[in-house]
Amino acid sequence: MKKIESVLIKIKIQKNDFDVSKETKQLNINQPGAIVNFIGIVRGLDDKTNEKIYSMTLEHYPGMTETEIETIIYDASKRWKISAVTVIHRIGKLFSSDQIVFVGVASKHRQNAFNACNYIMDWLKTKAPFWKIEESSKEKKWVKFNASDNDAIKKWTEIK
Amino acid sequence: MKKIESVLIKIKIQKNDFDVSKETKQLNINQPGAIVNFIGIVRGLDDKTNEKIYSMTLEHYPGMTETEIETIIYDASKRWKISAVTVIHRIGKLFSSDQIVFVGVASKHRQNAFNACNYIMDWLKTKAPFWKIEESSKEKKWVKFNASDNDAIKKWTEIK
Amino acid sequence: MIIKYFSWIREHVGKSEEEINLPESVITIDDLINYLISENDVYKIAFLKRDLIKIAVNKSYSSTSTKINNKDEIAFFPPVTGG
Amino acid sequence: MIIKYFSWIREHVGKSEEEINLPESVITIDDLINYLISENDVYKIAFLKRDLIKIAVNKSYSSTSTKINNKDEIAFFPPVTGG
Repeated sequence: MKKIESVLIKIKIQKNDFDVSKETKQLNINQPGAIVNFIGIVRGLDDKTNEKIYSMTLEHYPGMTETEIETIIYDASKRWKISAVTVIHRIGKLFSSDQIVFVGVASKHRQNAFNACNYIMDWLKTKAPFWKIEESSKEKKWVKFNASDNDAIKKWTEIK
Repeated sequence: MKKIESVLIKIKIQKNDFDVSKETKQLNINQPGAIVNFIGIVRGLDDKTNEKIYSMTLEHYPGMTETEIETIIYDASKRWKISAVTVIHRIGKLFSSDQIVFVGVASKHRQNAFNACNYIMDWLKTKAPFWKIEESSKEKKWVKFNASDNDAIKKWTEIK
Repeated sequence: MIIKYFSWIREHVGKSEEEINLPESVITIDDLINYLISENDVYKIAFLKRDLIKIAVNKSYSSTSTKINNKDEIAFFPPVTGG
Repeated sequence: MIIKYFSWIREHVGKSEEEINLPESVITIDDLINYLISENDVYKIAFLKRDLIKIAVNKSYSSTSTKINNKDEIAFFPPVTGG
């Protein structure tokens, strides 16, 4: 793990699955008190059309992805006192029910962990350069950006 | 798992540790999209006196604990669309860095999972009948109720 | 009636549970506390910070004015500190 | 100058990366897009929804008015859809 100011940071972009227990244990250093994990799961149905999705494939912009996520974590650490953050994002081909993203935040106090985890996830959704293509029985199509993700980040300019 | 309305619910009060991966996998049913876990960790230092804590022992009110937690989960499910909730709380003797409590919430949308998990944890802290005694090298003492936990629940009467 | 005590209240009373026969004069939780205190000094110490103590009747949060009967399970405990 | 393309922009352009020599007339990202479109029709299609396309210069988000030089790495991509 890398250290930015007083926060231990781990960022991984990988094809392999991750183990939530192992990641939680790694965040459990320096008496955190609270750990909040977000785990994103691949859905088997398109949210709008309700069409069955067979699989999805993710690509990203190596180098930029890591830098963007690091910036997001850094910004979160300026807003809330946190001790460690792990972000793991999978790429390549994934299937319904697969784990796709992990954001784990450790902090002395639970509200800081909740807020920072939520913040990092919201910004990752709008800034980290990943793109998904969904494969159904009929077609392959690039997932459209979800406008609600732009709404989600608005709350961070209102609440402090 | 038990079902209340459309929400799958698991509540366990136990001496044994829990496995965060296993619990996360169990919440990953019916296409959730998002899972948020809170894990409480035993701290080795008293928050106010900074005194080293050797261990802590937890007791609870069997029967009432489960009912209170179920009510909290039910209230959360009325506020946010969630698909599954697991609450595990350990009792007995625990040591610094041990996992003490797990609250996991699955939902189609991440903000619902974040809010419900945060809400359940806040109310568990003020309503679920658990009591901690802390053992340092000098003395045993019952942990005092933390006034900040009463402040924490206020946010749920402001935000909807 | 079964009365349960938890945490430091249990330690003051010296037992985690007891069964008593409710006198007719006891209508509410408040009456019950007064009755216990009149019976034995250990309750006087246990209920010293009376405003602080939480009450459950049949495993549900209740107040000092809650009416009780001989079949109820009453519990007295300090503010909770789990999680 | 290295130019990278991602997602459906990559598919329209037909390659994920190319190296070009920046003509002197190209000062900004906007100029670069106009230059590419003038060179080949595949770019016309790729940059059809021009307002939608995100730009990175040396792996940092930038805008169409950002000034560029021949040593920069430019990337064009649609709004992100990870997580």
